[in-house]
Amino acid sequence: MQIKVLSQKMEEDTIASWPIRLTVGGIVLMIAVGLLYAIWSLSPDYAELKWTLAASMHESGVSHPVTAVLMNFRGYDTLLEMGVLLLAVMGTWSLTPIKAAPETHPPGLVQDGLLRLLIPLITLVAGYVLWAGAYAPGGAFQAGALLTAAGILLLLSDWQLPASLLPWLLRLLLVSGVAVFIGAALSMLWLNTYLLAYPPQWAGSIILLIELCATVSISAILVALFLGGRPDEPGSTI
Amino acid sequence: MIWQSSLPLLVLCSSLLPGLIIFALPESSVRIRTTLNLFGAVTKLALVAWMVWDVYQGHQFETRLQFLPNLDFTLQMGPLSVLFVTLSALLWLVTTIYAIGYLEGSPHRSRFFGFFSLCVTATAGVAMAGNLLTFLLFYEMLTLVTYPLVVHRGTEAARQAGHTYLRYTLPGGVLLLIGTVWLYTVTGTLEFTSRGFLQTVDESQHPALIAIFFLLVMGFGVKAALIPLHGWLPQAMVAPAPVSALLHAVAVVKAGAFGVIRIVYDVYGAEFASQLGVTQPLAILAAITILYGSLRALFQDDLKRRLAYSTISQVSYITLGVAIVGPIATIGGLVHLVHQGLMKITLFFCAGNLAETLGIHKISEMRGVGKRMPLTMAAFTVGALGMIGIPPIAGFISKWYLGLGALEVGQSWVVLVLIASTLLNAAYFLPVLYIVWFCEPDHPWCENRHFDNSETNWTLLLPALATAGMAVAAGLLASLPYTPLEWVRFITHNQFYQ
Amino acid sequence: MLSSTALIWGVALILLPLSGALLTFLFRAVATPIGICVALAINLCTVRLAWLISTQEVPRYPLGGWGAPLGIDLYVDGLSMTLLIMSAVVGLAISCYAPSYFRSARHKLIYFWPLWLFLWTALNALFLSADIFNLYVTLELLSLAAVALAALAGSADALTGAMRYLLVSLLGSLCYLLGVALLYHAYATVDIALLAERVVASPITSAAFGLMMAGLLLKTALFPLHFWLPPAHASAAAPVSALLSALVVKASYYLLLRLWLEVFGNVNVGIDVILGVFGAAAVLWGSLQALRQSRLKLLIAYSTVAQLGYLFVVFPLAAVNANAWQGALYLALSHAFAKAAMFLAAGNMLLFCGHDRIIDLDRVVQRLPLSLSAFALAGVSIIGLPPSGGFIGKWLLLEVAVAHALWGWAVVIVVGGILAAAYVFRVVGHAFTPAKNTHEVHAVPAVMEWVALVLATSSILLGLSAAQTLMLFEVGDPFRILSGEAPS
Amino acid sequence: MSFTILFWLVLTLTWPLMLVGMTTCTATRAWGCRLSPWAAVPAVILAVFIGPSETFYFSWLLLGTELGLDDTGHIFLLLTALLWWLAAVYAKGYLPLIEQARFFSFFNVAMLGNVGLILAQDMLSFYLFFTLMSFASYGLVVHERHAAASYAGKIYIILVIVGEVALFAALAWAAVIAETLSFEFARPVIAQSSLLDWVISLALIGFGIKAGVIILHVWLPLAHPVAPTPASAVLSGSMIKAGLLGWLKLLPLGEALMHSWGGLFITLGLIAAFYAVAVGLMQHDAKTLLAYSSISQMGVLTAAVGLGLMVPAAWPGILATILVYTLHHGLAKGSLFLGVGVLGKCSGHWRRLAWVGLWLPALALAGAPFTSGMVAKTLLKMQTLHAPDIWSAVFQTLLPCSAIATALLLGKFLFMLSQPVSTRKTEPLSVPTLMVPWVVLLMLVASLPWWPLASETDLWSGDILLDSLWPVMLAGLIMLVSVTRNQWLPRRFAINSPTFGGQIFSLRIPPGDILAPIEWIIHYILNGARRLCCDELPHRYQSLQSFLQRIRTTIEWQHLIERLEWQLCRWPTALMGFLVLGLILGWGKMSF
Amino acid sequence: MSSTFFFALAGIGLFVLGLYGLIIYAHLLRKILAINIMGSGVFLVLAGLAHRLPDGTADPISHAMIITGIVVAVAATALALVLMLQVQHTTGQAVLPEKQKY
Repeated sequence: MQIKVLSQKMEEDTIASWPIRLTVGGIVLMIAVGLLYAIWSLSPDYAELKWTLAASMHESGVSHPVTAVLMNFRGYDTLLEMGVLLLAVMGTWSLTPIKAAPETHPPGLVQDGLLRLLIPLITLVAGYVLWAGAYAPGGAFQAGALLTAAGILLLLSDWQLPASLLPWLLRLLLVSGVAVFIGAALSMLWLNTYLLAYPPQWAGSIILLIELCATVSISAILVALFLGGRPDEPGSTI
Repeated sequence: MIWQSSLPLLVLCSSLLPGLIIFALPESSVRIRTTLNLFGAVTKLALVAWMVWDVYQGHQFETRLQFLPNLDFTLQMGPLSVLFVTLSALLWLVTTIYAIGYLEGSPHRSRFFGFFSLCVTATAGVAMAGNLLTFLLFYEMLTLVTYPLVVHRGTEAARQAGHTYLRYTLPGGVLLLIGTVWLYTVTGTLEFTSRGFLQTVDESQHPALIAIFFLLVMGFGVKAALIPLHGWLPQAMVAPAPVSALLHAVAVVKAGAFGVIRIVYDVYGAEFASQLGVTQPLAILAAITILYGSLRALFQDDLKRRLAYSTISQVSYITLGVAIVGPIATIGGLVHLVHQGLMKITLFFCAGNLAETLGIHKISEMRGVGKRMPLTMAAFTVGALGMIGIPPIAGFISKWYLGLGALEVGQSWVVLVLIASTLLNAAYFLPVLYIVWFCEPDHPWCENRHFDNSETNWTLLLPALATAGMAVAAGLLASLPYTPLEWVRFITHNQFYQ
Repeated sequence: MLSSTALIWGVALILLPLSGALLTFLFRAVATPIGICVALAINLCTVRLAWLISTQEVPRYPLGGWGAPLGIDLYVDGLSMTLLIMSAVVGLAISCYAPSYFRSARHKLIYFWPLWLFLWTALNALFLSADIFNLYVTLELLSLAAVALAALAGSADALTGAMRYLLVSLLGSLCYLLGVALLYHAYATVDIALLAERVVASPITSAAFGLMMAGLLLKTALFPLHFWLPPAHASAAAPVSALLSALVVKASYYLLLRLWLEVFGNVNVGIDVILGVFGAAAVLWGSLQALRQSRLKLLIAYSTVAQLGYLFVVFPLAAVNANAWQGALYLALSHAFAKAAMFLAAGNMLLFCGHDRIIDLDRVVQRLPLSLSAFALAGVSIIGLPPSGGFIGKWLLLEVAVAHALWGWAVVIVVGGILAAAYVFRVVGHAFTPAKNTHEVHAVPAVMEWVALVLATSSILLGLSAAQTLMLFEVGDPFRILSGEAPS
Repeated sequence: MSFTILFWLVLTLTWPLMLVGMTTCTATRAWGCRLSPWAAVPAVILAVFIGPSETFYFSWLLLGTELGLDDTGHIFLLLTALLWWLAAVYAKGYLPLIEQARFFSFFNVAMLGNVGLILAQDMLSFYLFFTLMSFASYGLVVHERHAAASYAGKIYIILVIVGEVALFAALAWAAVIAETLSFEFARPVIAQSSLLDWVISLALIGFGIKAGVIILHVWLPLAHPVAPTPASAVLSGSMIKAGLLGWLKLLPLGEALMHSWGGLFITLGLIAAFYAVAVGLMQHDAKTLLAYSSISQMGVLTAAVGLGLMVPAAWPGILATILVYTLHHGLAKGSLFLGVGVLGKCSGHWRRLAWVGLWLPALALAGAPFTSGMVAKTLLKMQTLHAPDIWSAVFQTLLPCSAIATALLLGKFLFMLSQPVSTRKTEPLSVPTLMVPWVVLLMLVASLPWWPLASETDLWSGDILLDSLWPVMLAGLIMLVSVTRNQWLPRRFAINSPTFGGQIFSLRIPPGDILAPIEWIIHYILNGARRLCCDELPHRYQSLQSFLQRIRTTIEWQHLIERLEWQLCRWPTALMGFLVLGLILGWGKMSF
Repeated sequence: MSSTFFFALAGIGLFVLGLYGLIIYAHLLRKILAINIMGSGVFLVLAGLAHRLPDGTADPISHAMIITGIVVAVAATALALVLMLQVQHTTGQAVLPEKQKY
């Protein structure tokens, strides 16, 4: 229903006065030229960072460089990044309860059959992508995305959140990713190394554990974002 | 030793603490508030008396706290600051008694007395400041704290008066800030030294010093009501009588004049200032203010506005005395600081009495009031005659020294100004006295507040008589050891001759 | 061997609010106690960290054990420590204020705590991080949290304000990110210290400079780009607008300052004059607008625009003498306290009168003495009258301006003070007079009034403790004064 | 011995002060009035029995005051004390009971001032007592509370203030030149200093107003008729002399030769002497006439002071003459005034007796033989011989003429009093309290020539008697002629219809003579100033205000700012600003 | 050199296009779309420049940055969309109000 309302008024809402469009276009072009000139004048050779990275790959516990950077070298970034996701959910929940569900028609036969086939396949692929992250492009975020796709498919086919999933439990699920990450970081701290510094021998398994929880919580977060609102708790006085 | 350094701070706290406590007091606890007020005033007076005795022996009191890396917050009790502190402490006690009587039964008294004590703290701070930065700090605090007093009544006129007051004083404060900063950058220090610390500044900086002088004088001129910057004073008369008494006779106006004194003597040094040639224009400006103030006072029918304009002209005597560089003129200027305070506060008390008991605000309504309130009017007469400069009362002494000082330095035109201002003072005070004593009232008095036997509440009457008595004593017994004149001679002695 | 390093307290500063946010999100019933405990814990860590860095030399803290080019470092010096203290104190005040402010709107309080603690994490992370990409992430975290909090009020104004704020901050962040990308690919590192050594004047640097600075100026709402600040700050809930004005705006300013000082160190004269001109325009235009406002919170929001102008007037002054930075930092610190106090006081008055039209402030001085005195004291600090922190800031700026005869900037600083006095005393003036219409009145809990008063007095006390604070600024020599590089 | 002097000195000052205290506060008012007549007793004792003594220095009082009685002061004190004492006793009977308290409080303060300024040896206390006297006598002048009194009071107070201010300047100048406050140390120093002219000119104005110098005399003829008789007696008798005493103390008489100033004083004095008589003859009120006679006599004294300035060598002699002349004039004029009061009060044979009594002081004033007048005038004539040639000739000729003029004036006075006038019935009780002090005064006037202070020259030689006789006789003759011609005219001309002689009698000049034109001019200026201040300036200020208002409204600042702000805050323009800023920063960095 | 230049060119193009769209279009959805385009533009620039190594492999740190950037962009867009819906729900239209009510 919202989409219908939105689409009606999209056409004529530009700030039509052409002089403004012209000037903005002109300035934007100048900026583009400037940036291009800057990039063009960029000196081609650099990349000694690549070698330092290769030098310390062995201690990172994973062989694929991107995952190593993501999970170990710049693990702090990933922690904050997951924080951002969680924050997005909190933001959406604080704004509005879930809107009245659109008129849901029971899934057609084809959709139902396809669904029964696809869901297990997607989870399997997600598991593989998660595992492959160690030595090939993949990891928590990609696997999470896949799981989210499965979730959205379920939602579209009129699947309701199981009432048994206590609101508290849902929230735990959302929070689990970041919580596990912090837990791992703190535990390492207990071994009086730096925060987020995993000893080389255990680094691989710790990263895997973190990535596992991250995948689940990321997919839960993304599904919650798709719902676009907070599930109305029965008891809460919202 | 710690006693030496903590005494100035104690003087400040003796009015600060009661003020803060009074703020917290509920409106109904009249007894506690009165005792606190009086206790604060008496302790302050006692401390100051102790200090006067000590400073006379030559002790030096100084509190020094680090404020900025090489600028610190210093409170110093030199002879000059003792003069102003004693004046403010004494008159605070008297005005508190007066205010207690005056504001009987009126709303928001906790707020009033709170700000009242803060205002006196600021005045004491201004007096005791050891360097220009501390002076600026208390000077601005004074502006802030007096604003609520001016706006106390809460009427529209009061708010307008408050706004005019700020519209004048805040830009003044800003001028002062720029002047102080510039001085600091030029000389690197702001400490008051008895003969000024600018002699050593090299030649190239002199135009800067002149510019700084005028910035500072304009900054102080706002409060000292010099000619172009005096607009706020007559409008601030809308404040209740004790406020206009303490503020316009003692605290605010004198802070400005004291500032000018500090600059000329303790920052520039009298001789150096005259070498720079800045004192001559200042003297001319002061003279114009004296005449202008008196002229405007002639045509005011409202009693307090007439007194306000007379304050404008009287305060410029101090500036005139300071601007005529010479030992005797300095004595005249400084002693007028005290005398004018005493006389003017008496006049305001009497004006307050009239307003409070008979509801008289206009001079035309004062016909034959001498019979109805003889004592108040006697005090008023003493104050008025003192203002004109009639001998036994203190005003004459300062005029005498101003005249002498001016002639000694060869500025004979100042005597003409003194003569003209005396004539103008007479022109606007004597008719009032004539109406009060020698005319018959044309309508029965509307008894605003009735009192059993005496003409008005004793708390309103006694302060007026006390200050009138002090004014006559300061004039008649001027050469006793601890009178203002003797003290000022002690100041000028080590100002000029050491 | 490593955990003994001082910055472990810095790490605690980040993890505490983060875990607090998670806990308050999980356990809603006990959100307020957790929140306040976390706030107190953060303050303790901040004090401990401040004590450590002022007594001993604190090394950089490599997160994850990897060195600078590879991993991310945490670094704290005088500049960031001051801002950490600022956010700790203001944060504590807001944490105490918010529960009683949302007393009637429990559902908002439930979501206020996690969002606010997330914002606090972002602030602490931003002040501590020494890696520009990490700063992008923290900046993003900060913006989203701020937008979510701003939208918490739920009214139409609040939502549109929040939307505009979100779009603006996303635009700013993206420009900043592009700048980071260009810098990374030009100098192969994203660490500020290494960048400081490697950056040379080249087209790529100026492009990155242009992008990053423009992005951050947009987020700091300097004069021509101030359009989003007033509606967002004015229509948000009182504690939220307090933290927006006092903390969030300062974070992007800190980032801008950090880049200006370290990464683009050898900036040319022309740029800082341009920033100075925009700053001066902000001071004058902001104050003028504040004078015209009829609603109290809009007045305070425009006052923020004006006071931010001061922070940019310092650029041309600092080009002449590096001491001016200390003045700017002092102004930022005292402005944070004063502005937070002002917004909280305004919140009290709004709650009390039901509206915040300045003309109808019916005799507030009698009924809400503490709030009005908080507002007045904060006003004193904003104007820069002597006893206050604002005065010290202005004094340091004026000292530099007058010493080098830069009369233009001195006049702007001073005129700004007078205009600030005009709009502060306009409000205070109205509080004395009886308003025309009387309306029903809600009692205001004492905690809210006392918090506002404590914040305002702290901004005044800041003025009295100038010497120690200035010593704190010099730790780690952020402004290159002691090392003599910068002209002084 | 010195302690008793100090005691009496202090008593003379504090006793009247105490009495003033008693009369002002209501409780002790009755006792105050009863004691007031004796206020002057300590002064009389000091003057008569103790005489001149050394000066006492009170360091604590008013910057250090020196009080003491020197020789000139002794004579003045004698005159003042006696006159004030007798006037006080006279006033006790003269005034109705209810007015006495108010009258005596002002009376005693004025007396304190008058006695005080005689005792004062330093400038400040002199100025203090001088001011006290002047301001207190204002109360005496306006005592009657009717319109004429308040008008006279206004003129009096204005001139007093001008006098005060001039005196202030003179004393300030003297103090600066001499660096000391006491008179006798200051005088020699002032004599040598170059700024002498300033001091003398200001002293001339300051004391001239009090002494009735020619232009500044206008208040005298106005004040005397309205003041109660004892007050005007004292006013004319001793208070005017304060101006003269001021000159004696301040001017460096006998120390420096100032030919020009001496000439000026003499000319002023002589003009005053003759002009006052001329105008006095045209008055129709007894007291005004006496006032004019005082002005003329003071003119003579001013001339004597001028002589002293011109011939410093002969100063001691001149001083003695001036003292005698002052004493004579004071007592005589006092008795005349009291006599007028007595005449006004009683009727029938008492009135005729009083009229005859009046003849004695009148003759004394005219300088008839065997009277103090003759003594004074002859002494003066002898001193004028020392004057340089032309001035002594002037003196020789003019002195007798002034004698004639005075005699003529007093003749008219006596003639006027002889006319029957409606007498107010007085209570029998008060007549003795009036008569006794008057008679005592008459006896004093009569016995004055034989007082020890007269100089040693033989006064009773034949030619002196003759010299003093013929002017009186001549004046009597003129009087006789003018009076008798009056009788011949037919009845229908009223008594004051003019014969030639009577013409000069009936021409009417308002008492303040030259005051009228001056006042007109002042009113004109004041009205102009008021019109300027109250109408012109505010009007112009209003037009300026409205002009500013118009500017403010036409440009509609308010609206302009609001539109500009709205424009700035629109999304596209704001972001365009953003782009431009980014460009400037990027490009700025590049090119510099 | 030439290949990275083309990718960077495309990235900058996208960035600039998004910028233009953000400024010009009033509808909130268009603005959010514009922001996404700008985001992908930036990531394209990052990716393009990452491939300038002599041995042809990509620079992992750039890739890590891109991943983080994408996640943050997702979160921001989600919040923006919800906010837009809320604005549309309360004010009836999904456009930033022009008439400032100062």
